[in-house]
Amino acid sequence: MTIFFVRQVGKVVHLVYGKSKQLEEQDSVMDFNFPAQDDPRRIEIREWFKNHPAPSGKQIAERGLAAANWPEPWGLSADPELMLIIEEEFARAGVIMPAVSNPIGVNQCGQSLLTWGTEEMRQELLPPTLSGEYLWCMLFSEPSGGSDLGALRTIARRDGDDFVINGQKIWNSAADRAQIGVVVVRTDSTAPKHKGLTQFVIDMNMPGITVRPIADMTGEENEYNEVFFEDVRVPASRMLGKEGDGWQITMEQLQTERQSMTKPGAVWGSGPSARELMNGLIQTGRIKDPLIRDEAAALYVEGELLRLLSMRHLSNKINGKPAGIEGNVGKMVASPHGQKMTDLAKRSQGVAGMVYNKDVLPLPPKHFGLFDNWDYAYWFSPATTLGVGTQEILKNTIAERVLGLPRDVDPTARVPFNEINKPNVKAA
Amino acid sequence: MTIFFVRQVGKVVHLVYGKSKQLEEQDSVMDFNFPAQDDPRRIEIREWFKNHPAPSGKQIAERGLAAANWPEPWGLSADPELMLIIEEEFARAGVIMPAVSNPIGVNQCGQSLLTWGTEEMRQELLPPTLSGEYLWCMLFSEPSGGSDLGALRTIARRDGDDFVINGQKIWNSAADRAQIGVVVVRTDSTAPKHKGLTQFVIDMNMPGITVRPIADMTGEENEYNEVFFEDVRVPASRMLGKEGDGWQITMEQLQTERQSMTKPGAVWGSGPSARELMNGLIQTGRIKDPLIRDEAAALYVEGELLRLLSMRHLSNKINGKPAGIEGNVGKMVASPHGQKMTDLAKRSQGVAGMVYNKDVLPLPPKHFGLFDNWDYAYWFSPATTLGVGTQEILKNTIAERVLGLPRDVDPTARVPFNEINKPNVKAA
Amino acid sequence: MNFSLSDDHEALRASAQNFLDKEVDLSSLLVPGATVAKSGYDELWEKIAGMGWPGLIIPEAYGGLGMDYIDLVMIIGETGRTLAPAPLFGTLAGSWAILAGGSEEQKAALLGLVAAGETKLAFAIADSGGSYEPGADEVIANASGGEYILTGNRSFVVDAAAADKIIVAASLNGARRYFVVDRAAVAAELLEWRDITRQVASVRLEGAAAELLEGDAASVWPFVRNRLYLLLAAESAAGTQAALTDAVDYAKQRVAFGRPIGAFQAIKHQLAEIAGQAECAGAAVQYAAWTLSVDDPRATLAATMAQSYASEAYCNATYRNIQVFGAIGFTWEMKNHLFYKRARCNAELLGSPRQQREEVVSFLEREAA
Amino acid sequence: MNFSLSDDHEALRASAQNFLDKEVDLSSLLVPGATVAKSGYDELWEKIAGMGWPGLIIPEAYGGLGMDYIDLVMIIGETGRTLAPAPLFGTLAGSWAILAGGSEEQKAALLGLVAAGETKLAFAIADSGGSYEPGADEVIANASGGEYILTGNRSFVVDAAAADKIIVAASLNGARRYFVVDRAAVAAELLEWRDITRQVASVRLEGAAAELLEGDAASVWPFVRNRLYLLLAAESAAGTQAALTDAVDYAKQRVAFGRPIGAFQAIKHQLAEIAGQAECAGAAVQYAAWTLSVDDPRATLAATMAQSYASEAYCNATYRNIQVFGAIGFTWEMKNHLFYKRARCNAELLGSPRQQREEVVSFLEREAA
Repeated sequence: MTIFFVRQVGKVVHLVYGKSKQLEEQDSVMDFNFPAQDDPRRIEIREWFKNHPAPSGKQIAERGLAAANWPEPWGLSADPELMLIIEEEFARAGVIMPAVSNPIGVNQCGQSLLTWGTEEMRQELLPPTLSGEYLWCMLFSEPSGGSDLGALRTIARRDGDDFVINGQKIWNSAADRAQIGVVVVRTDSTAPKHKGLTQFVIDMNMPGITVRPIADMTGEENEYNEVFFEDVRVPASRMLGKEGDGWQITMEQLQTERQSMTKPGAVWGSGPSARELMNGLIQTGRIKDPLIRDEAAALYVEGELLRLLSMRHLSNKINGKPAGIEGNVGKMVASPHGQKMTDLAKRSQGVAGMVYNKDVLPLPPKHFGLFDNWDYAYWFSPATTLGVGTQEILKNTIAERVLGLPRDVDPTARVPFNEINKPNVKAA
Repeated sequence: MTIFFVRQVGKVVHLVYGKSKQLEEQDSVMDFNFPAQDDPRRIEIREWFKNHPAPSGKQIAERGLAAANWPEPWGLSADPELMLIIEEEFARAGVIMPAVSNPIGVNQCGQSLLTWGTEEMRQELLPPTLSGEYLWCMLFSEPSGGSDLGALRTIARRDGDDFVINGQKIWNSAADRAQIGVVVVRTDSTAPKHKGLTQFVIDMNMPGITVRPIADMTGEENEYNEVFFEDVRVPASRMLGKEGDGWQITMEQLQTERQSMTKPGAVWGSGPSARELMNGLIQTGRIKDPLIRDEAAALYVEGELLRLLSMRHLSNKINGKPAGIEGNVGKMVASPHGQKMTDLAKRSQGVAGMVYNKDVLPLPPKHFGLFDNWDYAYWFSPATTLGVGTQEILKNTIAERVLGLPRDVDPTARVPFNEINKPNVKAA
Repeated sequence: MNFSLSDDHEALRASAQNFLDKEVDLSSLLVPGATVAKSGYDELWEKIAGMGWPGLIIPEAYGGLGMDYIDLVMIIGETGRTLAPAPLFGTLAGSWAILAGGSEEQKAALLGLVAAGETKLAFAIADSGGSYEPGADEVIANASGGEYILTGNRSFVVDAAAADKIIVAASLNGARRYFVVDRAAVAAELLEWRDITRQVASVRLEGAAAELLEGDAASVWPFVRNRLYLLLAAESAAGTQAALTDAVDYAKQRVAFGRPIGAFQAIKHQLAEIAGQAECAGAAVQYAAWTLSVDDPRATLAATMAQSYASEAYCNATYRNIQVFGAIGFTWEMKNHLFYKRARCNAELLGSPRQQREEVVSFLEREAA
Repeated sequence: MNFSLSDDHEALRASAQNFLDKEVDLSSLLVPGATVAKSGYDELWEKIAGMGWPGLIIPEAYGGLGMDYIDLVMIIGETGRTLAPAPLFGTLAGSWAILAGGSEEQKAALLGLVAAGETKLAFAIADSGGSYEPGADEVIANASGGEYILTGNRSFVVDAAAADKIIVAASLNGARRYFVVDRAAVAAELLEWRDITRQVASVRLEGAAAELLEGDAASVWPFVRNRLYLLLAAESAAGTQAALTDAVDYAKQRVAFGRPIGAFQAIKHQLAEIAGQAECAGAAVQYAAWTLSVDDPRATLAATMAQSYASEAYCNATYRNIQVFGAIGFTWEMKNHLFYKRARCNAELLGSPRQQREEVVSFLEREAA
């Protein structure tokens, strides 16, 4: 193998080619192969699964596998490559990962407890979270807010050692099943809208909390809820970070969530991908239609590229590189990619697809979660460019934060929140 | 034939059906047929062409056919149906209409002289315009302005009976060939940007005017020019309207120009349409490619609908209906329609189309103007969503003026023009 | 030449609008599990019949109003705009089949009842795969004494459940013919059709007694298909406009970041594009209606173009409508999804827009040859 | 597992960037009527040869640098980003053909000269219709004594004019074989290729003396095609990023209505979409380069995917780039159109993106079977 040196000669850069055994052994070149089957770390994990063929949540958590990238005692301080091994071995053992069954708890809220929580909160809340006993939800959006999350109106008023919460949240995934959650509320109405926000950890069975599932256009109530707060008393000790940290913590959680959606699955990274679409079209012979064929090929290519983006994200972590722009860009590409996929799957069915009919295209026996049929995924798909920030907000974010284009004007951003609706601000 | 009456009974509207011979004879129903071949007005025009097989511009103008919709003595006060007959008879006689060979002169500037000019200007300028002796140009855009036309910087300073013009215009069609033109300049820098503008009619051979053709990406210099003004003295008598009317006159001229572009031709309504595209693909057998076939069909349909929009526009005029939204909407649809057509024509050629090669698809022996081959139309096509207002400006206009959505913020719109670049305005 | 709607057309449209705005109430559908049967499908029909609409396209000679297709699309546009849940589609389809394929006596006998509002129809021609052409899955007709016996299945039959009589395409001695069957003689099973504003069923015939339509069978499907294209396209064009208007209204009211969301170019430009498509779809429908009214040689082309364009425009507009509304537009309790599903189903019921584009090219190839 | 560029790769890319930013000057092309010959095509080549790039992919055994495909795309990305006008394409294509189809002796003899910068190559395989497969318009080879004589035409031969030797696909006894011909033995006619940063010719052989490549002929075109896909895709991915960066920079500076035009959502969102495509195109190229480097069984698929995706992304980005610039971006004196034309020509030179998508599906069908 040949490598190269770069040498400065005056102002001109020349390349000189030559061999370097040392660098050759470092194997620093790109390598799209997965960790080997005989990797000793893999063998160790596989051995554990052999001894625990149907592990309980508690066993998984105690072995450090629920959030292996976390530091001890919660995790194994695993590097991303070990994380990949663990993910593969969970799949091999047919066990669903806690990060998949309780993503909000492990990936978003648990991580926030590590970063922003007190030691007391961690000791109390992390064990049941990692064992799967506590399912979490995030209570952010409000009916009046929508994309303008910072305009939220739910208020928490200090009263002795408690805060008293009043208001309403909406579009809350898993709120009907969660035992616990994080809520972002306004604790200071005299501060600008993004400044006066604070996050609390709340028990969902606290008095004054009412959860109402929302039926969406699929006819199901699988995804969204409304959550009403009427004089809900939460102890000040359940505050995450300190007063006013709410916006930053919320943005971190959403960014983590969006990054996790850079995957080729049809619905927010979950569900079947273009590989399954292509196989289904091949198996049914529908791939022979020249128009379907070209569309399916384009989607297959795009899906493979999304897969590469997600792997590159992981790889950058492994190699200690800063996170690239893939998190935002990936979701921007992935959501319409999923919509186009489900639409093609449905169109390949013709008029028969207009009847409730799960038998669109065959899928392999694999865990696709809720979206284990193209029919449901299709009728759900308009939500994928709305959830976790609309496609428009996402494009704005990419244009402003990644490309450095000027920010949109928000006349309400810098005035005290309780003055926003006064006429002079509205006119701005 | 059955017609109906509408009768109010209390607050409920009922329909009662019955016959009415009277209304039947009115023939008020929709009718997509063209004026008949034996229409007496058509026969009269056809007769004239028989006696004038190769009419001079002067003969055409004197017969009133150069701008037949204008009032006497310039035109025939023709209604739009007669206009349609005249257009068809010009085509039948193989004579190019003055409105086609000199569109800026007849459609935009001539019309402005009728509306805004003095009687003296009309007597002097209209005869040579209608006879084709005077080719016109419009001098609006500037290097610094672009889409923000109102920000133009060319200044006209009053000096006795003259105005003295200094500045630069750009993207001026036909300026290199025109004898005469209209120019919009700033006569009052203390007024807000749209208020201090005035139009003048200028002779293009006036001292101080320099015209430089611009080579565009086709490699040709057919379309655009730069025009430089250095102390150009224009008599105050050449002012169109009065001082400060410039913005309104310019907008009228541009609106007229955009309306004329709601046509199925590939480039701003000119050139071959999807009918020719389809016929070319059929003749060459390329229509058998299933992907080309589907695309060509979609374009054919869209082209026919553009044809209908332009005919409906004419029909509304015939029937005394107010102009609909077709003018703006039509150009918004027509420009990308043309780009898609030229792109498909080019792609149907494969790699051979990457060589200068006019022989893309066969065209019938018909007058397609400059764009009488798909190759040139393709390489020109990126301009069609830029000229006469970018696609983005056009969509803004439709959203704001047609749909009534809120207007974009322009912090420079209401301040005196000469204060725009002061720091406080920039920060707004 | 007159491409403009006359005042008469506008008045007809306005009166249909007034009637339907008053009578149509979609709220009972905005509860999960709702079906069109519970939304007053039959009650609305009674009122529609009272307006004489069942006889709109039936010639005066048979007791109908004999209106032309431009009149028709004025009314269908309004039923499409309001998603009026009523079995009008089936009756129109069946009437056209009888008009094209019935003898004089059959037309007089059957269409008179329809025009009087006494008989509702449906038209059963698609097989279980959604094909409208003869195929393996054909209903078989056998002569038996003076009448005919039909056996087989039809699917995607709009308004079969509500109909009194169903016109069924079947194979008699290997050739496709059309038969009239009493609704009571067939088993209709409602499909879980995603567009719950419309009732669609599969139909099972097991030795059902049938009357043969005695006229020209070859003309029936082209005649009916062109008119159904027009009907769906008219619904879709009006629905496109309705979805646009709805989104524009919402974008003017909903505030984010200190401004109505309609002030943001991302929203404005998307809605401007829909406005362009709505305008084109409307023109396509009116032109197709005119060509059918005057029996223009390009009527088939015009109707096919209208259906391919309008159904795609409707899909785009209803998708964009939901995106402008945001998550609230994705809920069952809002009516946005009813339009989304109507749009999607309109684009499949008679074959996809691509299929219609294929028909367009085939027409033009024949014309060029 | 390592999907990230190493510091070595970054350093290689950076040094190519430094070199080309200094050496490439497109200004002579921004005059109507300009041709690449007047822009220092040959002069730049001399400097490139001095850098050792002609031997980049030639194994060390034949005197080259034996770098892998990830190294290659670092450099090709930079030649694509700068539209470096130099006959590198032809030499790489010819080298690959010899690597795949030459005997050991031929490789040693021919590739040594190339690696030393003493011989430029071109690869002639397309017929006048742009087909790369054997067809009616084939060059015919006849044995004549100890050598071969070629007669016929080839078209779309990149760098034929600049080459010293041309590798020509021809039919010998009905089978496709590959031959080495001296440039002096053929008549090359420059095509009026729209992308004036590249020199493309048609080639006429009238009894030209030729040397037969003695190795495995069947592997030549698949081997070369995959690598040319990678080469064009690498140019296109880098060009996409360049067109994006250029448009972003302009949008930050150009002011309209009191704001930089990049503050308007219509511009922002379009550029965000291009950013997504640029990211995907880059990933596609790196993956394809890796698969070719390790001779992965999916290398053909990866290279084909990269070419289909990257060339369309490049077309989109350069179109959008011109739209962001406005009319000035449409003029010949700006370099925007050079990128637009490079993008368009890259999407046709080896067949359209659709053709590559067809190859993708065929590959997957074979894999599934």
